[in-house]
Amino acid sequence: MTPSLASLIPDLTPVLPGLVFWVLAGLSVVSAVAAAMAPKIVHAAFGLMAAFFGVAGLYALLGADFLSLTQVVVYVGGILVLLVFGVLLTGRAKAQLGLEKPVRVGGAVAAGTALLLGLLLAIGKSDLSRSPWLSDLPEPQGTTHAIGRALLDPEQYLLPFELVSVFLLAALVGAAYLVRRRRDAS
Amino acid sequence: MTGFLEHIGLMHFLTVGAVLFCAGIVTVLARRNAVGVLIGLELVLNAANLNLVAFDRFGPAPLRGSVFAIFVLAVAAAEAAIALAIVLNVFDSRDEIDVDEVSALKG
Amino acid sequence: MGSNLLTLTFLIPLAGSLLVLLVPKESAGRACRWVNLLTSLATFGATLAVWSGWSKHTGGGYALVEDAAWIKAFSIRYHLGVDGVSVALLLLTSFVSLGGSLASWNIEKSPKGYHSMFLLLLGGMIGVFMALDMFLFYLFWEIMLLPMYFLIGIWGGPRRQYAAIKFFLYTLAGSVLMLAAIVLIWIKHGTFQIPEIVALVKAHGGLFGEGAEGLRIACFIAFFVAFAIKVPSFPFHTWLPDAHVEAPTPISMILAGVLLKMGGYGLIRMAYPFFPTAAATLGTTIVVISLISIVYAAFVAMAQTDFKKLVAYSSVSHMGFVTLGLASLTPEGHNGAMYMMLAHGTISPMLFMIVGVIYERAHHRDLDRFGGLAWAMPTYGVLAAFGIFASLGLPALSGFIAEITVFLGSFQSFPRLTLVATVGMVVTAAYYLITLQKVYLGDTPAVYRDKAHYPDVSRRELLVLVPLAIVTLWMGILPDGAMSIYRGDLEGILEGVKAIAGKP
Amino acid sequence: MLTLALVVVLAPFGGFLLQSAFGRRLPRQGDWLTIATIGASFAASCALLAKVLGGETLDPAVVAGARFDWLRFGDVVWRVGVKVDGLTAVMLFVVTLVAFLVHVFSSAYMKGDPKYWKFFAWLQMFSTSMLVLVLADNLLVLFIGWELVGLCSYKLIGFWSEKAAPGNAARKAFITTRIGDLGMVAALMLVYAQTKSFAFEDMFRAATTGSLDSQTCTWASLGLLFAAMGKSAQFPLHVWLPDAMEGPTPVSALIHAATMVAAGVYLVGRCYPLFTDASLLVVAAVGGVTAVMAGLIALAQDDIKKVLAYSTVSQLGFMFLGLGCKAWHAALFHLTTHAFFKALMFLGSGSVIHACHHEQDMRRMGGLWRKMPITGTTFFVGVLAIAGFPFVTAGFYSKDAILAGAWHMHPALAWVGLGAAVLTAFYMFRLFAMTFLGKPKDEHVFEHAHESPLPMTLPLVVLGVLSVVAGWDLVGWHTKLLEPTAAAVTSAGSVHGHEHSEVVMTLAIVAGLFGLVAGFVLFAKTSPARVAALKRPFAALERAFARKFGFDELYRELVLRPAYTLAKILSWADAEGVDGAVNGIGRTARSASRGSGWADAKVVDGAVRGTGAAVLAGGGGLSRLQSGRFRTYVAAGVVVVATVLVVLSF
Amino acid sequence: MTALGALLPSILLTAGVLAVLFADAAAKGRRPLLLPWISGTALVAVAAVAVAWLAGDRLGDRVVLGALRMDAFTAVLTLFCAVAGLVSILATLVGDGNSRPGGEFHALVLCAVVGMSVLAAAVDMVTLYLAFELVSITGYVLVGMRRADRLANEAAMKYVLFGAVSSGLMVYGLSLLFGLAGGTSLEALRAAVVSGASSQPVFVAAVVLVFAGFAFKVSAAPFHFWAPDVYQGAPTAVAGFLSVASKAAGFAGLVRVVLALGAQPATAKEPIASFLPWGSPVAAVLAVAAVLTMTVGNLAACRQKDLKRLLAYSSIAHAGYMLMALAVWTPNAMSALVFYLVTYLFMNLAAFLFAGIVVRATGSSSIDSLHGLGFRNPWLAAAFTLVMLSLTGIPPMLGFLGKLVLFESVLREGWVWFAVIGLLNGAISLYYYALPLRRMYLEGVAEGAPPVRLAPGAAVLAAVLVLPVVAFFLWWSPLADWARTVVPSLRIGS
Repeated sequence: MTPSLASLIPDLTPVLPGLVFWVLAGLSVVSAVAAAMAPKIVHAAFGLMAAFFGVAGLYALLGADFLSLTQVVVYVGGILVLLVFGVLLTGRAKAQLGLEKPVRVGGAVAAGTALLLGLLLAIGKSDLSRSPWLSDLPEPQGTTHAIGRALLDPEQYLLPFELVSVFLLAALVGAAYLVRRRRDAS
Repeated sequence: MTGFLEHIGLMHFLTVGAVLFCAGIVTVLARRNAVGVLIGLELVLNAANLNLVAFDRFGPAPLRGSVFAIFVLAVAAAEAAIALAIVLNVFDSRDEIDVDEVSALKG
Repeated sequence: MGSNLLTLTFLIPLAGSLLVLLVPKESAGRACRWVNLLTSLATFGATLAVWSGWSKHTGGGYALVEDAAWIKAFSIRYHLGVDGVSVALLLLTSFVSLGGSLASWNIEKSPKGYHSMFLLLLGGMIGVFMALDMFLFYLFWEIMLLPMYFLIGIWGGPRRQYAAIKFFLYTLAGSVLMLAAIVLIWIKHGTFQIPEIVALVKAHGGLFGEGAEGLRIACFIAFFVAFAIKVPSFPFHTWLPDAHVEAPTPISMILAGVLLKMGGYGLIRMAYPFFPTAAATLGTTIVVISLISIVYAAFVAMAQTDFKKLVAYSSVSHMGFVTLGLASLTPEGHNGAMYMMLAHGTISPMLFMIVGVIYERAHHRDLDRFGGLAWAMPTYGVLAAFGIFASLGLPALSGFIAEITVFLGSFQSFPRLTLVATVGMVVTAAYYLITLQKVYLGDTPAVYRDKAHYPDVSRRELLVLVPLAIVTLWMGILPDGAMSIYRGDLEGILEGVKAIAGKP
Repeated sequence: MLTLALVVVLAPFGGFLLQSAFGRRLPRQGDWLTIATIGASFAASCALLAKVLGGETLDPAVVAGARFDWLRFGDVVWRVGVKVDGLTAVMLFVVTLVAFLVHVFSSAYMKGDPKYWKFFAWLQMFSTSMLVLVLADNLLVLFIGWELVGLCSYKLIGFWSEKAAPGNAARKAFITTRIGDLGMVAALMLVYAQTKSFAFEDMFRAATTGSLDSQTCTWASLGLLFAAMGKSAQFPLHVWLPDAMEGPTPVSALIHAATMVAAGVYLVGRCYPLFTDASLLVVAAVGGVTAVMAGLIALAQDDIKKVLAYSTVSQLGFMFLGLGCKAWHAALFHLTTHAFFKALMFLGSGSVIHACHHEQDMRRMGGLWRKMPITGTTFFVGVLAIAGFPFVTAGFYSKDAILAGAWHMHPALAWVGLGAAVLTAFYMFRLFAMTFLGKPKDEHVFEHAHESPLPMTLPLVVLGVLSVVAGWDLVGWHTKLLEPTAAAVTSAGSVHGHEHSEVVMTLAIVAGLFGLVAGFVLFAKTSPARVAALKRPFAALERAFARKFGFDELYRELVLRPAYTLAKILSWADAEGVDGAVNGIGRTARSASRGSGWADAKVVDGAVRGTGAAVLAGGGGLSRLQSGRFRTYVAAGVVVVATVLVVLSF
Repeated sequence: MTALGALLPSILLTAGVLAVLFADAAAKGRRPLLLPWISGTALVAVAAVAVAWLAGDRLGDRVVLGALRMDAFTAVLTLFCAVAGLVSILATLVGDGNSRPGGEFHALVLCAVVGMSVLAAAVDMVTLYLAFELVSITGYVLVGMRRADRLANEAAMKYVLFGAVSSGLMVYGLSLLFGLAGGTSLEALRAAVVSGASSQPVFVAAVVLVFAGFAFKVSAAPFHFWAPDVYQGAPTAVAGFLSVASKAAGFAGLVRVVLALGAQPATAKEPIASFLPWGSPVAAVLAVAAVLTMTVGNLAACRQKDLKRLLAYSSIAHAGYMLMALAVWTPNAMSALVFYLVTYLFMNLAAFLFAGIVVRATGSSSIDSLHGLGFRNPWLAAAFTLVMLSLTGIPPMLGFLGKLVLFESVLREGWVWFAVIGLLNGAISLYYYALPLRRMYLEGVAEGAPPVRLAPGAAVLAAVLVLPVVAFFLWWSPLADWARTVVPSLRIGS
């Protein structure tokens, strides 16, 4: 590749992280709004997928490499698939129509914006905003090793780790029970 | 001009988080299909996770936010499963999952 | 002082109430009537013993005191005691209840339930008059509510449910306010004992220390409202006509005879002695309320077509005298108010019995459909006339003495306002005579003439009415007999209140 | 002396108890028992009279002993006892005598009545309460007697209460007197507030020594006057007396001639020291007005008993006039004489009615003298006495004394008195002429008339003699009796004993004679047709008199109707308003505008229901919010969170 | 207290879960009475451990495994939830819904109790959230247990959707708190709050959002809407379990969080009658929520025609009273809260048990089905009346004591108006508590109505629950003193 091509592209390295952030943020926000407003439920599901990818990207940007990977695997691979299955299984449902009557959507949007306004004001006014810039922060190291140690360190998160096992067991048993074909006449 | 590009701070992430959160709430309120509500729910949980990771990165303590996010993720998965099971049950018993139609219990 | 006569007195009815439940099913009707009667008699005997015990007690303060720690966490004590005022009201309670148990002779609908509730009510009432610990007082006050709700609710007339819930809600709302005041006093002074609190008031010239006049007035209003609902005075009286119209006869007798006196007793025992300064400042308002009760209720009574409702409104009117007398803070006023409680406590049960007698025969209480009963049932006519004239305030009967003494007392403190109250006397005379004429005089419609359906008053009914008449006559001619029981203690309380209230 | 007084009271009381208990089963239904007891009481009062005449008065020691503590309040003690002085002796004598004669008269008059025994029982009770009233030594016991008398008059007027009219009349009497009693209660309160005692001595001592200031005295005395007006049926509280004629005639004789109505005069007489000049003026005014008004009304009445009733009202007016003009002695003397001849005439009319089978309308009678000579003559004596026929009759002396007192006070009052005297003479003779003289107007009535049996005519004769003798100062009885009490009672009052000013006497004689002659000319001599012609111009006036100046209608419109409507409104308000206080003004206004009568559907019944309605309305609102739809649930939650966020962050 | 010792209850319960599942699989449909026995023994064991902790003083209130604070308060709550679980299981055998539930039911109940005991002890945000969610999802499934029943499905759907959204709000709030505190442990959060973080607007936003989650759990207004529909749709025993156990656990969690957030208790304590102590946002939110919840609960209950919905609104009202104690936030108020929770346990479980029995006997849960019960089964009716009156707060009954202690602590702080509103709310509640009485007694009995028979087992259970409601009055002071000992260990405000 001739350097000219490289030189054609302006040296973006200093600006690269910012650019990446705005792209990813834009992606997430747009797809979230799409998920909310899409007339058909399937489109909403795809919007959600795009949002998941956007957020995974942001995690990577924030140096949480393990988490962005898990996000892609669990959320997109697991939960999204689950939701799509849900949509397909209930496809025959009469109420395939997507959105609510306009006046209700309007109300929902109004409530949402009010909530957003309140949150942004609260966050803006508090001194969180005086934190250092991303670029000034030290380089992030790999997090997987640290997370692994944290999960099993009795002083840190060993208990939640054990608890989540009971949690998943309960969820498993419950979900299986609910959808089992009526084997018994209960 | 390029200033807003370089200087990405915690505020930016929190703002995105807040927008995602509100989008999730709007989805929950606007969608008639029960699965739509679940979608909204996922968005809200994602927003929370984003906040956690952002604070983790900008905050002093190492990696506490990410661990919390992982657990939230696990919980979200389980919850989605349970919710979907129940929605399917409702679908079985009355052939529709429109949140507004399902209102026999009231008063 | 170790005698536990007082505990015995209120345990007898409670024991009787349980005993009635154990009566075998098939002979339920007859057996529990007798159990009820015997228990009431025993209770009456016990109150007489209390009276003699009290009279032998020398020295001031309360007699036959029983005091034992009960709930240390809240310094609540099982503290019973009687003074002149309580003895007089105890005697009235057991006497009227005796009449009541006789009057409930032919209750058919699940008699076991009825008689056990009746005795539970009696136990509660007696407990109220002897409790010296405010928590115990509140406990008895509430215990009494439950049986009353069921007695009106189950054995009452067509709109009994509405009347029962109305009665329960009114009294409960009032007593909830009282509870708040009691707890506030306990928080500020750490004691529930009435004598201790009165001593505190005497020592510091008022509870809650300096500068808390606002709270004192608020607490007084809380107490006053709770008791005014019971009295009942003007704004809170609307439950009484419904409760009376729907309650069966014996229960109306007890409701009018005893339950209304609890309001007055509460005012004498707790409201006035605890907050003398507040009582003085609110004196005029209370008098105005009493006047409205007297005159307003008398006018409303005039427009009634239901005999029992008329007597109920006349009770409201007469009980207005009690609050009037107490508010005047004069010896005549206080004695008159107490005397009105005793007088009304004997006259109104008699009137309700009279209404009951004709209701049992005619199954309706519409004044316009009656006529000439005096000729159809002569003795009944005479007793009814006696009751009506007693309630009218005819001299040589107890009503008159009470009214005159209250008037004399309240005139000294509120001359012009008392003159308004005298109008009540004329209106009372008017509506009672109109009733007498509508029901007992004039020509007798054929239906009331046949002896089979309308026999003259039976021996049992006489056994209820005549003792009440005799007491009314005795209290009318020789009032000092009854008054001497409570005069000493009542005036002692009044002196205490006046000393602090600064009344001349 | 004290025992005598007690016998006077307790004898009839014993009679009442025995009669009401065993009356029905006694032979002749116990009338002899009651006559005996009232006779004993009469004898005792005669003995008492003799003692007092002999100058013997109750020595204070005995009197104090007789008192007993009735009620005690703190340091105040209410003592109750007996008081006997000249005034009491006279009153006792009059009351017991008339009562005794009425008992004898009723034994014949009421024969055959189903409740014969009950009549005598209540007569006894009436006598007892009247005697208690007279013997009381303090205002409270007097008030007790006062109310008991009211009760007995209620029972006796409403004796035949199977019929509606007597019942209504009795109720009217009781309530009107009860209104009067308010005055008494007010007086009681006023006096007690200052002197803390009811005994007459303490009261009068306080009044004279000034510890009772004149302002209180005036108000107290006006209260007493108001009560007296009620009981003695003075204007404006006189409406009940004519209706009271519904009662049996002996009752009218006893109650509405001699005793009960006289109680008012006695009360004012007994409490005279309390009366200041201002209140005396009011007494005189009331007396005067009533005397004239009643006279005019009596003129137009056709029922024999109603005429007598109005004449009583007029005579009482006379007595109040006398009291008002400080002629205390004359008024009470007239009271006693009036008792005799008015009782005579009532009993006379009783025997006439008895003879004509309960016919009371004078227009159907006439020429009865020939058929009933004794009743006729005694009645004639009564008419002369009341008209004040000079020198012979007692009426003349007492009326003259009052007119003298009035003249002394103020000539105008005397002229009012004279006018009343003329009217009295005129309507009295009209009554006599229409009943006893002239041609019988109704053959059937005349045919049937016969002289009454002995027990009815004997009392007439006795009363006839008395109404003549009482006037003569035989044994100077009334001067000896009334003088000391008068002195004791009135302060430096200018009380004229018995002195006549010649001018007044002549005027009185002329007035009396003129009335009689006019009556004679108009009613005995001229034919009824001419009388009718003469009356025509006064027809409108006569109709007004006949309808008693429309007082009954006036009261019905001014007092009774508003009272009933007020009661109805308040009763509706109680069921709706106070009870439904919480349910908002709108609804009550709307239902009120739709013709309020509480009969319309009970919109909200009762405060609990009112509060209940509010609670249910609140609950209703909430349950609408609980729409069952998931969306509303979340929306509500989110909205609240959003608003809190927005609010808190500002 | 070793780490293992602290986890003993959870270990026992999880062992119970596994045992139940294996037994159910082994039995292959032949459902002996083995399952209730297993879950019963597990719960009794846990209760025994809790009692041992309480009796012995080995608690030493140390933080174990960085997340659990084993103090007296936790012991009490664990005992509380174990007992509630046990009663609910027994009630299901007796009440409506399928009386022979499968292994899954027992497993889920045990998991729920695990969640509750951990929630009561959690001092770390993550553990708190996890335990909170565990209790919720077991709740969702238990409500939807009767798969064929339309109403149960609808109730479950509403419950899961509403619950998920509320917990979503809570997590977002927690994330903001994490930002402020810089760590996930509540201790760190307390340190941040003490050093002035509470003045930040974002703190207030976080508090409100976190409170949304807990409001859902304890069914406080404005997040109470799910309760009536869910209680009506779910089997009565499950509804009872939710109304008592999960609510108590919710309160425990709330106490832990408020312990951290409300570091400075309501400082601005005007002497008397200050209605809204704006001292700290936490107290303000709680006070407003308390009044709102009480009024909503009482007002809406008056119009109810269905017994279970009525009990739902009554439990909302009682949540309002308990929130009052939290809003006042004094050691006295905390012991009053514990005391009230105990009284609430007995009353409410008894009420739902009776409701279950009635629904099973008459087939419908409407109040009219109680018609003439007073004459058809006097003992049941009498017990039901006592419980109803106790819920109203009529003396000699237990409920009155709870209210008295509660209002005493509120009045002691001088919040007179607050107490008066509470007391009047109590008085209004008589109206709807008396509705069943009216149907049972005051309307006489229809001749044909079949007598309602009470199964012996149900009778025993009922007696166990009703006895303290009535007899508790006699030894009231021991409980009051004991409740007072629990509170210091909470180390409030130090």
